[in-house]
Parts: sequence; C-alpha cells; structure tokens
Amino acid sequence: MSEKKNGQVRIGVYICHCGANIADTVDVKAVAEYAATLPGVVIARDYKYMCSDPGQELIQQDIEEHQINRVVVAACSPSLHEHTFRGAAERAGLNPFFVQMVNIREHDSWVHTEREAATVKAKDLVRAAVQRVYFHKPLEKRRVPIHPEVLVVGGGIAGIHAALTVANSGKKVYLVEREATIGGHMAQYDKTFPTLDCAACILTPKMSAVKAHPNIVLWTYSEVVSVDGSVGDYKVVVKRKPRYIREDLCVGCLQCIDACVFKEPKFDDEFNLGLSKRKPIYIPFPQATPKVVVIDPEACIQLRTGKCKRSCLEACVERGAIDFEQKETYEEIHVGSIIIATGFKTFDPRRLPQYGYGRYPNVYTTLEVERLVNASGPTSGQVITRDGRVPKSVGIILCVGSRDENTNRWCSRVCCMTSLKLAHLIKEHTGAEVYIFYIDMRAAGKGYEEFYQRVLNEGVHFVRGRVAEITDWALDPSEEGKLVARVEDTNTGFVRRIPLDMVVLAVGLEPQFDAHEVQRMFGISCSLDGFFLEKHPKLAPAPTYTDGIFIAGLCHGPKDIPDTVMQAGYAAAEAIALADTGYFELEPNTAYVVEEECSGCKSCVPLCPYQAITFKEDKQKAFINEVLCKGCGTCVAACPSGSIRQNLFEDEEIFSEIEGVLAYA
Amino acid sequence: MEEKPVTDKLVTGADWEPLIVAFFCNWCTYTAADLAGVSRMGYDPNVRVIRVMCSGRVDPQFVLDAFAHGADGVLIGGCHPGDCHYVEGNYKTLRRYHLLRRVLADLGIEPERLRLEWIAASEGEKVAKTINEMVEQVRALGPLRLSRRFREWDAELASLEAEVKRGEEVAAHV
Amino acid sequence: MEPSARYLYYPGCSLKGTGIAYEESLLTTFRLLEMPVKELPDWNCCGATTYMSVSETSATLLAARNLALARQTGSKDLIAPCNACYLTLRKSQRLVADYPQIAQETERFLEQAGLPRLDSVRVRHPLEVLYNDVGIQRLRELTVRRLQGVRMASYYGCQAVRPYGEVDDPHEPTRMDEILRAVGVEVVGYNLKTKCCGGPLTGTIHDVGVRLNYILLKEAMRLGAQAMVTICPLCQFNLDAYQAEIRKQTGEPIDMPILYLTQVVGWALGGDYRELGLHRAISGRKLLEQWFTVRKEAETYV
Amino acid sequence: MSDKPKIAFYWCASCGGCEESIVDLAEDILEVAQAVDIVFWPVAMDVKRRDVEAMPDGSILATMVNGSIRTSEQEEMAYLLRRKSQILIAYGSCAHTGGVPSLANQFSREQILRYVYEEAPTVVNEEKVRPQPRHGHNGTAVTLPEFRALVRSLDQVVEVDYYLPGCPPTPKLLKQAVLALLSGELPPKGTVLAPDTAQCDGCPRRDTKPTDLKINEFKRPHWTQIDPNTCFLAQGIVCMGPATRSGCEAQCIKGNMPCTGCFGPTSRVRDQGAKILSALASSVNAREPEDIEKILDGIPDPVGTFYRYSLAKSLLRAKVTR
Amino acid sequence: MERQIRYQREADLEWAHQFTKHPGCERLLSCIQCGTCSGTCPLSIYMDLTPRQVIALVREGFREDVLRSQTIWLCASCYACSVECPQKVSITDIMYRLKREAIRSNLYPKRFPIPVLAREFCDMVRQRGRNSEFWVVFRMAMRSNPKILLSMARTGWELWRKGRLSLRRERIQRINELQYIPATSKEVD
Repeated sequence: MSEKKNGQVRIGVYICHCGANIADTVDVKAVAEYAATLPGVVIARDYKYMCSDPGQELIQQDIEEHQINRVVVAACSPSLHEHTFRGAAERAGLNPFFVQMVNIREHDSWVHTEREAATVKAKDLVRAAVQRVYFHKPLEKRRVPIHPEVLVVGGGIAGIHAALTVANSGKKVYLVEREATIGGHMAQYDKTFPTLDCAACILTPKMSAVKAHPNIVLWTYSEVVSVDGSVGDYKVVVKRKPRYIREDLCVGCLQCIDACVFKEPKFDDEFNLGLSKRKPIYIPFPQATPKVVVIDPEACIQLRTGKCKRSCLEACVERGAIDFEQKETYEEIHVGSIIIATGFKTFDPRRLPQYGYGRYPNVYTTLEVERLVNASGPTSGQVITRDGRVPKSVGIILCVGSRDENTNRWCSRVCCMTSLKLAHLIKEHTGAEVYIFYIDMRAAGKGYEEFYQRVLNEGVHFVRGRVAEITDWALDPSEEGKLVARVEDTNTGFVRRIPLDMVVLAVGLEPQFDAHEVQRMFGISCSLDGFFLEKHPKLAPAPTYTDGIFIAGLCHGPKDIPDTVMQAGYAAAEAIALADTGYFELEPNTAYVVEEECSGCKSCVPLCPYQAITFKEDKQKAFINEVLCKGCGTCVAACPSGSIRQNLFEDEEIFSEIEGVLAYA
Repeated sequence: MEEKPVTDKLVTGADWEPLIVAFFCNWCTYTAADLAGVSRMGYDPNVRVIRVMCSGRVDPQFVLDAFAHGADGVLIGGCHPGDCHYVEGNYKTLRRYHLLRRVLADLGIEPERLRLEWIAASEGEKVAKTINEMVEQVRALGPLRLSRRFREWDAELASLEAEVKRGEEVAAHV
Repeated sequence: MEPSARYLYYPGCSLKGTGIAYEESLLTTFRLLEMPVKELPDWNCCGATTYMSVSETSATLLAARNLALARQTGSKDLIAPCNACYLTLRKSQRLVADYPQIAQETERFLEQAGLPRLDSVRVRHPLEVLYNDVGIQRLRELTVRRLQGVRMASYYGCQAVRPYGEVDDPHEPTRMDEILRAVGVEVVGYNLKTKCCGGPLTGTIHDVGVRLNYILLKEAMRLGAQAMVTICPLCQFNLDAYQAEIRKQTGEPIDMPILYLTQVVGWALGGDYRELGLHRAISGRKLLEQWFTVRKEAETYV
Repeated sequence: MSDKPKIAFYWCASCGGCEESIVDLAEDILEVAQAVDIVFWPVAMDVKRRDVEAMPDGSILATMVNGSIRTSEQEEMAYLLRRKSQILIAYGSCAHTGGVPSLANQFSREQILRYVYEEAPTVVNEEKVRPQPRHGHNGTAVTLPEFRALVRSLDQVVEVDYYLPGCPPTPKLLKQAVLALLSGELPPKGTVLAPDTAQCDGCPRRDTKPTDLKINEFKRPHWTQIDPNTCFLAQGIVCMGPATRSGCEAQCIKGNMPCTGCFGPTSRVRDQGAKILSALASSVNAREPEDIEKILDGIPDPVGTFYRYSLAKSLLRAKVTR
Repeated sequence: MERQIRYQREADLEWAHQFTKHPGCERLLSCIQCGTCSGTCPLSIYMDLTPRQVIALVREGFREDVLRSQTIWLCASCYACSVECPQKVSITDIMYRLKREAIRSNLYPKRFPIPVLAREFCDMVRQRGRNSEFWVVFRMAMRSNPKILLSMARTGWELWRKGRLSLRRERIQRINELQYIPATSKEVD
C-alpha cells in the first residue's frame, strides 16, 4: 500500500458488540486492539451497539475530531446497516462510499461457536476491509426517473386490490390476467371465514370497480411474455390470447351460448373444477369480469374443423362480436414498477394415493366442496355426493400436501380455517356428523379461534390424528358401502375406523405451476418452497431483491384473504411511493471504460445483458451507458486489458481484500 | 506487515487448517450466508467471504491471486442458472470456471480446490453444507499454501545474495 | 333468638367426630372475639362430595334443607367451617340459581317438607369471616400472646378456594398468612396451599391418599415449617392421622402438629389448651405442649 | 575511455533472438554506437566478468539484460550488473515476463534433468550421469552453476527500472528507448516502454471483429485455413491480442498468425493468461457444462496457449509439484 | 390379546350429543384437548384415563370406555382442573355426571371402594340425615375390601383415645322431611 496513491488515509475502525450477539462469540476488544495496529488505522473502537444513535455519533465525532476519512464498521450484514453507517459518514461531511462494512455477525459470530477461531476470522475480515477501504473513492449516488405507470400481474384478490389502490392514487395501472376473467380463487369460494360472509358478495363489487376504473387497463386472457429494463423503466410485452370474441362488441347477453350447436354442455367446466359441464362457447361464471364470453378452441367445432353451422354467429349477427379469425396480439408497455400477484395452485391429492382421490368418487378436495356448497355451484348449493346421496357422515382430512416431508414441508396456513368453515357449512347443509382429522388446529387470526370454538360447539368431531388411509374395504357390516378412515385418535387414545359417506381433503397450497418461469422472467428469486422470495421476511415482505418489483398474495406464500389484501395494499403503497418520489437512487456500483486504456477489442460488448455497452465506431472504443448499467461487473472481469473498472468493486479493492484475508497464510 | 501472526495455528504443521476464500454474489449466495447466520447454522470457520455483486465479477485473476496468497481452496457462490439477478452473469462464471479448472489442473492444483456452487438466497443450509464439505475435501487434499512456497523461492535467492556478498567481501580483503 | 347471634353455625358431620377440635376451637375463638355463634338446629348432612356422585338433585335438596333451616332462623350468615360443607352448600345455591329445573325440584321439595323457600342466606367460611368481618387490624389488637419463633405453613386444601367459594384467591391465597402473622406467627411461603389432600381417598385408595399427604408434609418440612395450619376437618385429619404410617413407610422423621386456624387464633386471643381442642392432636404432640402449655404457664407468671 | 554514456548488454536464459534484434537496428546501430560506449556485450565483445566487477558501481548508464533467470550464474550476473548500472532494463519477453523458457516452470527440476540427461530419445547415458555443481579432478575443483527450482523473470531477481517487451522487442521500441535514455527524458521507474493499450488498438483486423462474438469452437491455427482479413477470434482461433500490450506493429497478424502474447499484459493486469481466459471463456456459446467442455476441448494446452511468454510472471509462477 | 381398534358403531353419538345438556357439562365441546386438566390433577398419575382423554371419549361417544374407567372415581372433586381449564370446562361436574351414570348403568368397577363408599354414604344420609364417619367407613370396607379395616385399626384407636371417634349413629330429629327427597331424579340426573 502506498500512501501516495490515495492521499493521506486516516482509517477509523469500529467493532460492534451487537449486545451479546457478536461479543459473546468474538473477542471484540481483541479485534479492536488488533485493528489499531494496522497501517493507516488512526482509531479503532468497540462499542455495544454501533447502529444506535450514540454509536453513529461516535463515528461522526471521530470524522470531525480526528479527521478520519475512511470508516470500517465490523458489525452485521451490509444488507442491514450499510446505509445506516453511510448515512452517519455523510452527516459528518464524509463521502458515504468511504465506508466499508465487515460482516462479523451473520458470517461469523452466529455461525461459529469456537471463540478463538471466530476472533481470528473477525480479525482477518477487518484487516481485509482496512486494506480495501484504502482504495475507496468518493462516489455519487445515481438517480433514475420512475415511470408512474404500474403493472399488476394476476387478477385474483391480491391483484385486484393492488390495482385498485394504485389506480385510486391517480396512477395508470395495467392489470394482466391469464384467465378469461379476474377474480382468481376467491371467486370460487362460497363463504369466507371467520365471518362467513359470501365471497362473491364482497369480491364482485371490487371486480366491477376494476372494470369501471378509468385508470385501470384490464387485459384478461393475457400473459406477460417478456420483461426488460429495470426499476423506473420496465418494458413489458403482454401477449393477448384470442378469445374469438371482440371484447368491445360483446355485451354479455349470452345468447350465443344458447345458440351453440352443442345443445347440452359437454365439456368440463374449469370454474367448477369439472363438477359441471359447459359448452365450447361459455362464460366462466355469471359475475365474470369482463362479462364477455370466450370460445374454447379445443372444443369449438368451427375452430377445430372449420365445419360448423356457426349458429352462434347468427345469434350475434347484429353485434358481430364473434370473430373466428382473431389472432393473438402483443402489446408493449412501459411501467415504472410491477406488482406480481400470480397466486397459487392447490396440491394435487393424487400424489397421496392412500386417500383415494380420483379412485373413490366421493373423495373431494376442499376447493371442490367450496363449489358444492355454493348456491350458484354445480349442485345449486346442495351437498350431495357424486352418487347422488346426502352424506350422513363427512370426514375432512387436514394437512393433505402440507407439513409432510414427502410432499410439502410448509403449513398451508388456511386449511384449518377452511376446513372449520366447510365443516360448519356441511353440517348446516346436511346435518351430517362431521369429523375433522387434524394434526394441530391452527386458528391464529382475528376472530379465528373464536370461530374454532363455535365449530367445536356445533358438535363437529375433532379427531386429532393424521388419517393413514381412506379405504372402501369394510371390516364390519356398518362399514359396507362407505369409505372408512383409519386413524389414531390421539385424543381418545384409540385407533379408530370411521365410516364416511364423503371425504374432503384439505389440500395444501403450492406455487403456481409456472412460478419458476415467472420468477426468471421478472428476475426475482424463489424461496426453497418455490414461492417468490421477499426482500426481508419481516421488514420488507412485499418488495423483492429486484428494485421496483413487488409481490403480493399467495405467490409469496400461503396466506388468507385479509393477509393477502394487506400485502397487496402494502405492495401498492410501495409502488405509489416510488412513482410519487419520481426517482430511484441506485448504488453507484456501475462499470466504466477508461477510454485511453481501451483497445477496442469489443470483448465486453456482447457480455452485457442490458445492452449497456456499445462500441463507438468513431473512437473505436467501448462505452458503458451508466444509466443502463446494473453494476454486475461481468464485463470488468472479462476485460482482457483491464480497462473497465467498477465503482465500489475496483480490482485493487478486491485484490487488497484477498490479500487482507490471507495475510498470514 | 510484521505483527505477530494471529493465524499461526492455522498455518503451521500439524495444526494446519484449510483456509478458503469465498466469492459470494450479493443477491443469492451472500444473502444465503446471511440466512445461515440468522438461522444459526453452524459451519467451519475456515472460510473468508468476499462479497461481489455478481459471480460474473469474479475475475479469474482473483482466484489465482487467492491461491497465490495462500488460500487452500477457493469457493465461488452464485445464483442458480436462470436465476441470476443480472440475467446471465452466472453463465459467464460457469464458462470461466470450466476453463480455469483446466488451467489449474495443468498447473498442478487439484480441481477440487476450486468450487463453484449455485446457492439461492433461500438456501442457507446449502451454504453451511457446501462450506463444511469443501473444508473437509480440502483438508483431505492437504495444504496448498503457495505463499509459503513463494517464500521458499525467495529464500533461495536471498541465500545466493548473501553468498555473493560474502564472496565479494573475501575478494575485497584479498 | 338472642339478638347478638348474628352468625349461624353449620357444623357438618366431621365437626362432631374427627374434627371435633375444630368445633371446640371455633366456638372458643368466636367467644373470645365476642361474636357468639349459634348452631343450626336439626341440620342434616350436606351431602359432601359423595352424594353428588349418586344424585345431583338429591344432593342439592339435602343442602337446600340446611339453607331453608337457616332461613327459618332469620340469620343471614351461615358459617360452614368444613371446606366440603362450604362448597356443597354454595354449589347447591348456584345450581338452584342457574338451572330452573333444579330450582323447581327444590321448591317442590321444600314445599312438601314444609320448609320456607330459599332466600339470601350467605354461606360463610370462618377464615373469610375472620379476615373480612373481624379484620387483620383487630386481630392484631386482640392478640394477647405470641408464638415466638414458630414457623407455620398455611394450608387451605382444595374446595374452599375453588369455583364456588370466595374465601381467597384460588391460585395464590394469602389471607391465612396475613391472619397468622397478625397473631404473631411466622409463616413460610408454602406453594402447595391449595393442592388436594385426597379427601376421602385415605379411606378408599389408602396408599394414594397417604402419598398425597406425604407430599404435602414433606414440602412443608423442606421449607422449614414446624407446623401446618388448616381450615378443613378432612385436611386436618388426613395430615394428622397418618404421620406414623408415613414415618414407617418412608423413614422420614415427620412428626408435625397439624393445627386448625381457629386453634392458633384462639390461643393468641387467650384461649386455653383444652378448650381449643389442642389435646386432640395425634401428631406433634410434644411440640404442641411445648408451645401452647408452657407458654401459658410462663404467661401466668408475667 | 570516452565520457560517452556507458551501455551494456547481457543475455541470460534466452534464444539469442534479442541479441539479433539489436542488430536489427540496422544502420541506426551506428548512430547508437557513436552516441554511447558499449562496455559489455558478451555476444559481440570480449569483455570478461572480472572486467565488469572492476568497474565502479553505477558506472554503466544502462544495461539491457535479455533472457530469463534459471541458473545461479545468471543470478550472479544480474546482481552484478544491477550494481554496476544506473538503469537496468529487462529486454525482451524472457527478462520481462519469463518468456518461453519459463514454460519449463510446468515441470520440476528433477523432471527436466531426468528428461534431458536420461529420457530424451537422442540421449545415450547408461550410467545416468548428471552434471554436478562441483566436480573434483586432479586436485582442482570445477564448478557448474546451480540449476534453480524455477525460471524467473529478471525483476523476480533484481530490481528492474524499465522493460522492453517483445519476443524480441522491435527495433523501433529499442531506438525509442535508447533515445529516451540519452535524452534523460525517462518515464517513471517500472514502466514498460511500449504503449499501454492492448493489441487490438491498431490491429488491422479490428473492424472485422463482431460486437456479438460467440465462440462455438476453438480452432488450432496450424489446422486451419485462416482468412487473412478477418479477426482471428471471429474465426475461432485463439488470439492473445486483446490481453497483450501493443507496440509490436502487429507483425504476427500481418503474417496471418494470431498474437501469442509476447508483449505481456497491460499495466492494469496482474496475470495475462487469466485475463485472456476470462475474456474468451465469457464468449463461449454454451450453457451446459458438457457443451462448454466440448468447446474448451479446442484449447488442448491452455497453459501453453495463455502463458506462452508469461508463466514466470503469472500469479501462480509455476506448476505445483510435490 | 385384546383388540384395540374402535369401530364407529361402538361409539354412541346420540349419548355424546345429549351430554352437553346436563348441568355443568355445557362446555364439554369447547375442550381444545390441551391437557391442562390432566396436568393439574393431583391424581391423574394414578388414573387409567387422563381427564383430557375422558373428555375426548365422551365427545366421541365411547360411553362404556368412560363409564368403566377408574378415573372418574379417583376424582376427589378438588376442582383444580375446573379452575385451571382455559375453556372453562367444568371437568369436575362432568366427572360427577359420569359417576352417576356409571352407578345407574351398573358399569362401575365393582370392588373398587370409592363407588361403594358413595352408595353407603348416601344410604346412611337418606336414612338418618347425617353420616357417622365410623359407620360409613366400616360398611364401605365390609362391602369392598374388609382388609382395609385392619390397616385402619391403629388410626381408629388413636382417634378413639382423643375423643375424635364416635360410635354413635347420628340422626336428625325431623327425618320425615327427607322422605321428599327422591332416590334419584330421572329428569335431571
């Protein structure tokens, strides 16, 4: 290290105890004493909580009194407090990028137990930072402008609520939904726990509001196919699938459906999960939004063979809304931020054959039963089994595809309450004996435990035990013609056989089937379970690591409607705040070409995924557009003549870190 | 630097402990290592992590420099293919890694001393597992510690220098 | 009826038998407090915990007869010193109040038996009477002698503080401690104050019953208590009567006086050894004599 | 002796090409000879080591040493000339970065000696005699220089003031260097006396290099019909140009051969091989490990390719042998 | 070996449904099976079913399993469970209810002294208005396990010496009033 290179360097080193979090494992005093011996270090201190106000003031004071011009803070992860200490430096008049953090908590004291080794490691890391900070340069934060428009992907309750919230703030929102209608899973539910208000009654007004809102562009039957750009300026391409109906002309009179050459519905109705049938031309459900029919090209004779009477066309001859020639189209939009609310799928219980789903007709999923108990469902609200009987005994099995190492490890969070609700509704509809087979009853939420108590007192049987199998094998005359649940009832202490007319599987919630592709397209991450990863599990549960992209609802993990709405509102608030601020501050970690050093070899040009590097023909040099550069440093590593640098991650800085951690090797 | 070496124990003889330099990308592996910390997943203290924004920033020079300065192993952690925060920086890392391993093999450094792992932000456990595994692997290979080798080479010259000096002194007296 | 007899006294069967010392000390204490009590005439068994096991209504009616008799006397306060009596009487009041069907049956019975309808008779416990009606301050003032250096553990047993009573806090009762301190007794912090002694179990599943009492005694000893103070005849009996057996079984040197609260208070107020029934104890007799007779003699010299 | 500035030339482990390159100055050499006194130049003049030892320290203005350092004798000479010279110039790739001789750093001393004295096909040496550092004969001792563990660049042995890169350096660079020496207008110590951009700067084929280079295969030049007008990399031929300092006037390229890197890296680079490796690998057009490996198979000797002139000065310096 | 499985036909759901109608049993269904009752009960460690299990069995209609258990008789009515129960289930009352049913259905363990004591106690009270401790215990012992008397002899002697054991058979004066107390009341009990 030469003093000539970077002026008179005066380094202050600050070792945080983090209460006992660090100090219990790392000998912070020894680290501070050691740091004091390193070249360039003027002051080395340890302090109980560096991030506290007095801790920050300590740094500010040293900057002012001791002319400290480089700051090394050994504390927690930079993701937590880098901005804190940069702020402290800035307040004392020092360029914030003269601060370097050393992670001796997450990467040291919290993962090691041996005090000596942890202390040695802390010293090594501190030394590396001291050597690194030597080369730091003053930098400016970059600002990028924010397009005020917001894209919301997914039209379930999360997307609907987020879109409405943003739209109400006066910003333009694009709401893109894959299906022919918005509403998502919530539209399929009958009642909502714990208040038992009807899902449709509370959802459909919001759906209509979306349709009617002047600030919302609603694109159903559409999918995002590509995303480019970054915070403030995302370029998104949306594919609009042909529904063979001109949305602007269809008024939802549904006469075409009556007129269809199929006199009877013949195809599985997706909305009712195949419990009823629909025609090739159909509307997903009566309150579908937009209220526009759609033609299923797989089922429609005209679209399949071109040889149909096309009686639907006749029915719509005046308006001419039916258009068999419709093709998919692509729209490109510019938005400043994106809210992803792509929802979930339910666990396919065929994966647990012991429960006989798909084998025994009277084994249902909770979602199917939602349709069964719904007054506008396939049975007009009558709970009858597939063989047409009113069940006298119904068993609801919890944790099907949840809390199970063989399927999904996580608790799906809503199944307990859903099951309590369905138990109540089934009992109300049929008077049947209802058995809930549970592992734990999880009723955490406002009014939830109270609802559990209500259902308990309605005489629903709570059998604590995970059903081992559902079988139709009768061991006793009383079991003939029934399904039998075999279970250890750990409450009574018996292994029991309980004959049931209907079995309901409370299926767990899983990431959407294409969650991985969506995650990649938007450049966000997934947690281990495959749900989208939030920036911070406590403090930033809607932002992602990608600035300007937020997640809401069940794409982030199982949650109930109130939590979904809260998260959607939060995501919307973040998007609104971003748009209202008008700009976003970026880390100055961009790469730049030192023009006189560049040989114009063009090696770097194709490496940038953001097209930030161009080759300037006039100068025969590469040039990096700082606005487009995201600061990954890939071109820096690749530049064969070392002519590209990266702010905050200069070669010298990293080399000195390497040297620092290995000084005694 | 002339201070008393604090890592003596790590460096010398029977007490040799593998020393591994890790380059972790900010978005996935570094975050995963933070998660490992938050979840208190213990692992071997033999690793020194250097944060880069993307594994694509890892210049092969850094790897060689780490070996040259005494690392017994180098670990690079990046996002899973397809999950790169910078779209495809990790693919560049992967390609360099393959070529670099060939060079290292030709220069007598066991390929196991350089490891590239894809560790997503949520895979705290994998950080701990990878580090422990690698420490064991490198332990089995034994010390590399090129820094010591370089010191020996320097000593070779130093002894000559001394000899030359002595020779001249003798000549001067004659 | 004498106008001064505000308190009616319902002895229950035990206070005429194994718990006779309770009756003796209670009457003595109240006499010394100048609060004479009058025994409920022709009272019948309350039904205790047992009758409820056979018939709920009958148990209620049995209790109801006593309450009706009390009503006949015109007194409002009926002192039931036995925890079981206290609970049963109060519970029957609750059952009558809460269940119209039981109330109906009760009324029919009282009518048939020619007894008055139930009215607001307050079932009281002596502990709570001492605490609320006499008060700590007055007890302290009335105390004429103190047991210097004797440590006692107060023990409530279960039923007095359980759902139907208002004797004390069910989890952390302190009133007995306060009373004992007021009359000059040192109290140890005993955490098993409301743990069940097993009640009639010593007579049925003998081993289990004795075991429960052994635990209570052992813990009191460990805490350095030299005696235990009770407010229930069955508790006193269980703790008192089986110490020899426990000694034999466990080899532990347990020989601890088991007192009634009224014996301790009565003595402090100047009651005499025999009139407080202190001579009726089975265990810890030596200590009892040492504390309660020698002291008295010493005092006569003063 | 005149008071013209004194100049010396010396060669260590080298091929002699550098010596010839001095003659390549052609008639200019006469100008040089007029301007300076060449006091030591074993290849051209009969001056002994002891004559040099006898010169006062610092009496030579500049010495140009070519060749890398392998033996103790070369080390001794390096020390000696360092002491006698005001300015020591590493002349040519070998002195600068180890050069081709330093490729021997891929082998241990023992491997080399065994091969050369025992295993090489032309060797007949049944007794497996090896040269000994000291050999006593008839009461006199004969010594040979020590054969060192590895090949070093000059600056790994003694402090070097300037570098003239190239295998060999061009007459133009040499002339410029001499003129600078004579004028005293010298750049900061440690400077490589050649431009600090890479070869592509001024490469006649630069325009033919695409900005979206994707390498689908690596071809070996001697097996390939090379298009004389197109960037080598665009043809899948490894060209060290992007990672190599310019100043050679693109001589190889003009001869339709790719750059092999003799000018060494630019001043920003610590390891020339690592840098070209990084740049080339980044552009490999494959995502799956197997496909990547398949493409990389086109570079059968990556060390020989990327470190042809710079192994001694590479970060790892030599092969790790046990 | 005894078969352990329970078929559903063995469950008396009607009985279970009716159970909450009895005084004190109303909150039976509120039970969340937390086990506080069993934890707080000083006698649960001697029981064949824990109090929590008793509640579960009642709820699921396993009538005989409950009525035949010793647990309900071991309950000493200390009410600790009822006080501690987070759902305010009156477990003691449920135990009483079960005891009564066990006696009525003749399902109680026959030579188990506690139900015997209960019957003797009630008989005496019904006949005489009061109970005499000595005579209740004596008759209970004679009907369950006469050997108990031997072990009690010493205690009895001590009590006698202290004037705490009366051999008198107590009796109230207006015994006739008790005739209006029904033996058992079918409607309520």
